[in-house]
Amino acid sequence: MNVKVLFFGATADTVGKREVEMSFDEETAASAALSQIFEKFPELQKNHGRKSLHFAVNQKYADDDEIINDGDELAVFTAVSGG
Amino acid sequence: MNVKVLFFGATADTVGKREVEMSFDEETAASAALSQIFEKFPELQKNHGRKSLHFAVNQKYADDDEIINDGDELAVFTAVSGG
Amino acid sequence: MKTNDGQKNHFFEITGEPLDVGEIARRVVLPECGATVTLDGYVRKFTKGRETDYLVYEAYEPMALSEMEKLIDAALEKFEIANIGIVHRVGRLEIGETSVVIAVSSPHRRAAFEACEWLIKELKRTVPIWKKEVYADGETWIEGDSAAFN
Amino acid sequence: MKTNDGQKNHFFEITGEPLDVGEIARRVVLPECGATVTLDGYVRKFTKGRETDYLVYEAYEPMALSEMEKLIDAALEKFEIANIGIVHRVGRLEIGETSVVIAVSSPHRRAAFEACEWLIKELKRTVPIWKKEVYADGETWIEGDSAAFN
Repeated sequence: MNVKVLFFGATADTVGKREVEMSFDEETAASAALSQIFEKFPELQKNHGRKSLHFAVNQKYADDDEIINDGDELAVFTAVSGG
Repeated sequence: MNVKVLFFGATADTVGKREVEMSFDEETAASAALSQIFEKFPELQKNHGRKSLHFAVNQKYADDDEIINDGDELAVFTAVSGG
Repeated sequence: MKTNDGQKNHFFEITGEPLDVGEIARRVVLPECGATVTLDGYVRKFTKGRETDYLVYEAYEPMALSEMEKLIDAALEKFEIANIGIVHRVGRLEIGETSVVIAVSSPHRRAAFEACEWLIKELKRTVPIWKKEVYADGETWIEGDSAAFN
Repeated sequence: MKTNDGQKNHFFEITGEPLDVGEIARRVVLPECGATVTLDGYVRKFTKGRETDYLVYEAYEPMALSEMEKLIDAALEKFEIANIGIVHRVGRLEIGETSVVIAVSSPHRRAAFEACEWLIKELKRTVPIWKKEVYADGETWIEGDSAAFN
């Protein structure tokens, strides 16, 4: 299945892209998807570390075990700093 | 000695004036001056009562025993309600 | 007008003209600050279920300005804030019109919130300004809380 | 845009245009209210002693708007307030320019102060917007406090 993966701010600079299409197996959990994103962009894990990254599925903060579905939008970013 | 006595808001409405000149003895304390103001305008005491009236001497809140001097400005008003 | 140093520019004013809350809020901005907290107080339509037609504010102006200045000095002592502006309108005010604006800027927002809230509480307690509520069938000078003062 | 009832008109927006704090503050005024508390957050010249040239804000816009709406709903549950407006600017901002305005109106001021302070704290914790500080000799994306989120 295909998922759109978005990066913002520091993660976009690290990856050098703001958006990529990735293919995951059915029933992939968010944490497993993140591991595959780290394989594709090792500098993401290196520069930021897993603990400082947050992810959202379809514009909602997601837990590690949230299941990703075909056509979902996954976003990976550092702790927010607006305001 | 002569003192300018000012009224504001409710006290001005009660007295029907915003400003009067009054003559007090030398070394009159604010509380004694207020008694004389009550004699001159009995409706002031009747409508408001001593406890709900504040007074200021030369634009500063004054205690009962503050001595009033010639040329001072005495103001008599109810608890403030601005803002 | 009172100036604490070359940059800071506290202000306290009484005016018969309509207040522009945005203009007052921006007037306290300083380069070392990051936040301004502003209180905009205005005429409410209903007070204790009774419908207000309009309000009239009256000030003992020289004393009110002097008390505002004291509040600014006290707030600068009490809170880690940079710049303060207080403007109060007098005369007749319609529903929704601004009677008072207090704007406080600071490097960090917490102090600005605290100072702004403290300033409006103290202003309502000490600054000699009074309001008269005018209804369809009468009017009343509102009396503040004497106990709060003593 | 979210409307709670015929009168109330909460709003939450992200824009690339300069913010007008006064316009936003007055947009939340309602006849049953008497006070609006507004936070104006803007670009500070110095952060930890380092001089900022300018800031760049970036938002994950659809999620940021959705998180702002959640904050408004939560604040309305939590505080006795009437109307809320939140506007955040994105793009390049110079020193002193407003990045965020939060305006809260209420019948009585205490709740507006509390809600406004709570809203900015939560916005900084949950709404997906990031800022990059640009200095004479480099730039850094600022990272929020992850611990605050978890």
